[in-house]
Amino acid sequence: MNAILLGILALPMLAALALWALPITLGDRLAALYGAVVSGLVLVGSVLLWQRTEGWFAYSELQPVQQLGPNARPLDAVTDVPWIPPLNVRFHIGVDSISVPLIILTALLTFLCCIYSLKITPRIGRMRSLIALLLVIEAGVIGAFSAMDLVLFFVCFEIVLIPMWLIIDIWGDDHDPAGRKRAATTFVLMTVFGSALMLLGFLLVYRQAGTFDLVQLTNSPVLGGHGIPLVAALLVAVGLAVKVPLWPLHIWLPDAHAKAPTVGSVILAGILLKLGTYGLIRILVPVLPDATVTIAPYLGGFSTVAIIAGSLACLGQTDLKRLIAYSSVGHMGFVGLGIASLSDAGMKGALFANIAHGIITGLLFFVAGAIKDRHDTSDLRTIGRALYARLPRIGALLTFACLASLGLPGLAGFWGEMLVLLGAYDPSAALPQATFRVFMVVAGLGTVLTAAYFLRLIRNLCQGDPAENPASAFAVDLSRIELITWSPLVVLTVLLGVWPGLLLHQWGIL
Amino acid sequence: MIATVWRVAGVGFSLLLVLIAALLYGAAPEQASFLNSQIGDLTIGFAVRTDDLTVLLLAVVGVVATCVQVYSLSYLHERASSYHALVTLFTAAMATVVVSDSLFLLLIGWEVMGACSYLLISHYWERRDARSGAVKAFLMTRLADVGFLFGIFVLGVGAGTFRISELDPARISPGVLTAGTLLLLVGVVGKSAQVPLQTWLPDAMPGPSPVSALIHAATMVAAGVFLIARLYDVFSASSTTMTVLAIIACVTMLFAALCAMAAVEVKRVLAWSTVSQLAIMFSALSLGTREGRHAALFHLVTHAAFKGLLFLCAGVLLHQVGSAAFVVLRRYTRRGVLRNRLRVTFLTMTVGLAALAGVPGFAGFFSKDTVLEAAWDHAHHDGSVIGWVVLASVGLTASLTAFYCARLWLWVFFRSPALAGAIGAFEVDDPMADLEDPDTSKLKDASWLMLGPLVLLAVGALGLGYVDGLHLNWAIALGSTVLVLFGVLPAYSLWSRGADPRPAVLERELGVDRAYHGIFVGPVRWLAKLSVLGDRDVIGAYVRAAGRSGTLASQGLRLLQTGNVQTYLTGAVVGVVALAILAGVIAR
Amino acid sequence: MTLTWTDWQAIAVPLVLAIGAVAVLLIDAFWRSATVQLRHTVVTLLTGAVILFGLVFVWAQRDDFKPAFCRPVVEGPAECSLVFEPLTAGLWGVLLIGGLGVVGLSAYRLLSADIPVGEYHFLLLSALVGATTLAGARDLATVVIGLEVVSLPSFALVALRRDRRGSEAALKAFLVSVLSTAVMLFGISYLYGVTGSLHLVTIANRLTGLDPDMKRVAFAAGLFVVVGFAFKIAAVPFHAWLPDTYVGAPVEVTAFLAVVSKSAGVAGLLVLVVTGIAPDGSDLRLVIAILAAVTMTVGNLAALRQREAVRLLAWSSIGQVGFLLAPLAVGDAQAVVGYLAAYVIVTLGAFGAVAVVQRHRPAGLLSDYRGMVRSEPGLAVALIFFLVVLAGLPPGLAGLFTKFAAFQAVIDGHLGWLAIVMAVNVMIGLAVYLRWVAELFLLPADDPFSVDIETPAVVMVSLFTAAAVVVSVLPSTLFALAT
Amino acid sequence: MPLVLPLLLAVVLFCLGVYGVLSRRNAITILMSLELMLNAVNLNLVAFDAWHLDGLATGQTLAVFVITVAAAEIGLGLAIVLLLFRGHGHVDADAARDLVEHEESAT
Repeated sequence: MNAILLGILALPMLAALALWALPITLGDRLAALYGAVVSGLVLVGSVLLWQRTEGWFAYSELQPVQQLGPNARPLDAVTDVPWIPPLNVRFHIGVDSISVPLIILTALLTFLCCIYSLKITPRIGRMRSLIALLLVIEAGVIGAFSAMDLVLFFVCFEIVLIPMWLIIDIWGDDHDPAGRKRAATTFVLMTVFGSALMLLGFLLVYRQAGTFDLVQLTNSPVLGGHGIPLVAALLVAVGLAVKVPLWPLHIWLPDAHAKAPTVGSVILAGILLKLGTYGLIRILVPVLPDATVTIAPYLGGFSTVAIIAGSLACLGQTDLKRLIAYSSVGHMGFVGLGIASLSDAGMKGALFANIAHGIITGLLFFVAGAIKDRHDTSDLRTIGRALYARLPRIGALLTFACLASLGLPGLAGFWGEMLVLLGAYDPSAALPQATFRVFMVVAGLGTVLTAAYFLRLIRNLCQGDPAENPASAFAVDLSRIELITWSPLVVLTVLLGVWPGLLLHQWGIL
Repeated sequence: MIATVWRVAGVGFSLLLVLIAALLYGAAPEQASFLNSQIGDLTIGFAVRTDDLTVLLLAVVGVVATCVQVYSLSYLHERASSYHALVTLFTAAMATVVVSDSLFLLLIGWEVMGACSYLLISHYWERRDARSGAVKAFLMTRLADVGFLFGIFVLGVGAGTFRISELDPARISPGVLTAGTLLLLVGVVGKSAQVPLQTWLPDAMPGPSPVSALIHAATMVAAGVFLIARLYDVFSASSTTMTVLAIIACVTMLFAALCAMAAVEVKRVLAWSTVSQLAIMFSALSLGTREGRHAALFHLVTHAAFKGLLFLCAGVLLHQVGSAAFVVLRRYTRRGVLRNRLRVTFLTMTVGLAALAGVPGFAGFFSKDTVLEAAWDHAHHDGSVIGWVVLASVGLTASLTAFYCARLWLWVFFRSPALAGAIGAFEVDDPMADLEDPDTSKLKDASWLMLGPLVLLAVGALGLGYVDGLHLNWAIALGSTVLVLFGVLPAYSLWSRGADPRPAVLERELGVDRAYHGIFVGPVRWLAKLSVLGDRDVIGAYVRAAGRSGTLASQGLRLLQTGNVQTYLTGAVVGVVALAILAGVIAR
Repeated sequence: MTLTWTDWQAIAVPLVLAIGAVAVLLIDAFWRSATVQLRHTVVTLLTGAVILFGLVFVWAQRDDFKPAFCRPVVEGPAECSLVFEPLTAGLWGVLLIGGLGVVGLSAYRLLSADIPVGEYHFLLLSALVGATTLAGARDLATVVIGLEVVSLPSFALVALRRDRRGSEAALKAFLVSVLSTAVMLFGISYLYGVTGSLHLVTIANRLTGLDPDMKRVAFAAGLFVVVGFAFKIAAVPFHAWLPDTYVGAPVEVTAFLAVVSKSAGVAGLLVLVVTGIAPDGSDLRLVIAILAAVTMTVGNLAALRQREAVRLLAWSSIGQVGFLLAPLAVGDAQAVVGYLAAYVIVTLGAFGAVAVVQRHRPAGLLSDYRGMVRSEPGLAVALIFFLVVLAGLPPGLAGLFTKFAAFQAVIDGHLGWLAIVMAVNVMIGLAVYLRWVAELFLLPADDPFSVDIETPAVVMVSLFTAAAVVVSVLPSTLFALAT
Repeated sequence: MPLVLPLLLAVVLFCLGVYGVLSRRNAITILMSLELMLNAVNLNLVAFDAWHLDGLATGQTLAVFVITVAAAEIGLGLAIVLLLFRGHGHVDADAARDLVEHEESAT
């Protein structure tokens, strides 16, 4: 097992290096094929990591904190070697049931992006570098999802920054070079600042506990809800909240998504945002349990504000990709609320919403990218209306994705949000119940707003009088490569919607 | 090709439902659960059950869906594949609601129906009213569904289970029970378009008529009634909830009937009548007795038949004439063609309206009498205020219903004797009134694919009243007949004088819609703008200001870089002093 | 019974460097018959060999403790003026690597420049003698001498081209440095007056026993000493000479200033701090912390808008010094040395890359680097790597972990506010370097930089890259320097 | 003689030196002012040495070193000033501003 994990970490990294170092010129198609093969292998490897398990190793009921849950399992695929002895940093990786689905999601989305790139390439070309950067990001994210050492997590967290910056800066919106540069820089700077704060939190943890090892820290966490643990928790939470992104730290996100190329948006929304929430679940909650209880109401409050503010902002958007980007703010708000509830249901809801958001928003960005490519703009007013008449299949897929994203029961988006609300209804005993019920009600209204802006989108984009919005010359409906790329996401959306147990089982009883 | 596949699949699926209902008829109740997951102490998963209620509703859904699917074969030609697929999904969702034993499975069906209705209402997405009606329908039901979801939480967590069959009101504390059922009621009110969430249903009329038939007769709106019937033990255990339900139902039935009296479009009249009829079912349910539940379900079944019939008839009018507005239909009627050319439609519609109005002998008469009887029993024997209120308002509603049924029937199909051929009540504000009369030569009745379902449902509207066994309470029957007459006579008298007084307040449907628009839509738009501006000008401004201050600081530092070494030295000496002072201050 | 004793191994390295320096000067002066080419090669090789010897020696003796110029004291340990211990080994290692790198860089550039080879290498070795002495010094007199021996050759190096720009650059550096020396000496005189000794250990002992008034005097004196070093390492507000001097000097001399001279200053300050002038909890550490915060902020901010490569590196080196001062303020020698090592390697690399470009495009603007990732992929990738290490982001793990260690030191030293300032500066610093990286990636570029790079440059840049990669993959090597 | 007198004198000398460095334009005068500062240091050192009755005469030894250092500094300084004069034709420290970053390069 650990060979597989090491393999899927090393393979994309080495493959990316090899791709850069290749002395020959490589066609765009060939580069994408190379990427597809490599990421396909990674996908296979990540699926092999999947085991039917019950419960995850680290997380235990909050009270009593010291004990592992009865169904807790040891980590799989562990590799644990010293890395930097003077700093007490170890190369400690392993997977459990909360990281494996995220790893598979990462591998899947990267694979789909590579497949998509086989046919659909950004105008600027330079496919070889793009593929290499995608592979680097994949390796970094998988590393972060399997890191069992705080410093290793931090390093992997940072690995993705520069590649993503380059992707936005080079392959981004080619109508607005200044805008994409600003978007890329804002993204990378805010994230770096956040991660630096997170690092400070880690170091405070180290000062208290004397180790960076997550397994040890989980088993004997840093107790106490005030003083240093509280400061550490705040730093870690704020640092991760930038990545999540939690309102009001979300300001980098709309620009970054809107300016990024299609594959960049997919990776950014589908995978990178999950690093933040994963970090909250993996690190903040188990390592600093008491301090987390102290800050949880605030986390929940800001998450709730994010849900409402993100949805309201969506209602006012006139740009397709910005709208979808803002929808991520709302959805990640749900994840944050679930984590803040610190309850079994909320935590699982957050995990589930993580995965579901990755799949659905990935699909949404793919579709949005397709629409943008066909019209050379993502401005809703310029695209015009009556997409159903011009691009019926793409319009239908957009509608499907919107419905999934607004949390229609029976599709993947529902279960996460439902469990989060359930968690907020019945939060951990240590938390103020009334406060969280208010959050629940407000978040519930947020789902209505979510529906409102997606319906507004469908109304303004898909529907309308075809006579007033004639088809443009290049309006080709769903191409084969798009069908191939998107169908796994559609299938997964439905599958997870009707069979949430597929994942929920995996996380077992906490 | 694909359209054909979906057509066949749609009809086949509906027939399958009927078949299943037939097979399950009389079978012992059973339950099964699957795909469960454990979340803490709670089990989240799916479960199905079969019992009488399931079979009854399955049969109703199956029959109406079959009629609608067959009818649509001829009714609809463009975008047929998506249409039939969605109708099938819609039916399947309703079937899911009906067979579900898990609150979550029920919720899935419940909301998928909402989504399907949204997509079907906006089937003619090039029309503005269809687009806005669809959005409105989805958003209002979605809003209510949030309450529904919370109700599920409250009840589920309170009872420790999300299985319907395991919800035992005795084990749930009264406060939780009341809160949970009230929240569930919010969902029901939204889905069944009761006051105060009634406005979406009339606006959903731009959808294809068969869809309206499906929504109004058997699925969607009926789901609310079904839900309360399904959870009757739980609901009836909370008297608060039942009182609230009774008040809502009574207000709704009168309000909707009044609105129907002023509507000038066939489908809109029918839509309001649905709201009103559903309220009658709810009022029966709110009695909290076995008889009440029975009466409600009985009325649900007969209503499914005659309301489905009526909408399909309206569909024929739309399909053959091109509009279902009174003013357009009157142009044909003035020349006397409508009744003659659309003979089958006229006849079946007459049956449907008679059933709706509660004309003795038709299905609606019997089912409404059952409701009245249940209310009477409850009021008389138990001395319940609710019973009296229900009795009074159902009676009043019966009268109003008879009025608008008669009004519809007379104005659409008959020349007004007083003003034969002259300007009638509906032409006043019709800009096209001066134009030539339409070409009536091509008007003919629809194909038999459409008429077949009409006939089938008409038979139902006639005969279903007798299925339940005749046990008429003669006093009530007599009373209700008198009430019907009280409604019909004014309608006839007005029609014969060519007058159709429509109070403005009723025509505007009491201004509820506009008020909602002002209270909710406007502020939300304003907030959305505020949010966008806030992101741009407040949060974004901080970020930009940070960036700009960095740049400015950079510029400023460059200004200090004069190139004069003595400036540098001076700066350094000042720096030493400043450092000493700073350190001294901090050290204090 | 001798009056003083000396372990000659402790001073072997400075001694050999000094002998090497004289030898180089003599060869250049008296071997006139050889061609310039040959003399240059021989002198370079000799200089390299001498420094290499020093490195090997340091490596071999890295765990030993060897005092020199010691004298017994009535009570307590002996007072020694120069000590070779693991910390010294680490600092010497860094300094010698820096010197070796500068020699390597010079080998490329001097071929065509009008700089006298012999003097150049003589001055270089002399400065190294001073730097090593400074890093090993344990009394204030030695510190002053060492500092002067580092500084004076540096100015000469700056002015060695004997042109207008060089003289101005040298004047600025000289005046600032001499003033700083005077200030520092003034401080030293008071320290001596208060404690009656110049030996650091003794001063540290006696400082604790002073009465409050005297303590205040001692604090002021210590402040003057610190300020003297702050001039040397160009901490804000004593930094203003640095950009002008960096721009005015030849690129390899700039590299020398940025690497050897600066490291020597840091080494001296580190010695003072850890051996007791600024004990734990003293106000002087606070002063250094304030200096660190101001320095990194001003340096990074000013670097934000620079258009010239060398000026950007100059300002960024000020920012880096701020990061170096942060762990210094809490006396964490390991973090300081590790940071210094990483800084030295990548700064050399960056200056190497800049030297290549400047040779062909003397303007030295950032826009000269546009599109290099395609036209000169090797050099561009190396430069990007150096910049990323300076920024402290993956894949530049060396930079990341040295910054990490600095953070850790600061957090362990309970300087939360400084840690926050550092976090902000990580962000600003990243913005600085990303601007340059963005230029490199910018395509399409009209007239991209593309030349046939000379072999020595290829070799040097490759070596620096290799070193940077090695310390990035195995960051523990950085921290093994001073344990 | 009380210790305070030579110390006071040293402070005055030092301040004079600082003033000279900051206010004089001529590089030679600046160098002279620097000498003044170094001599203030020497005075301090000798005075403290005498006050401490230092058997090793540490202060005086350092003073000798400082004198040597000063000589070396002046030597080098004069060489640089000479170079400056050759390049610029004057020895005004504040007029040497070739290396300042020019605005046009910043646009």
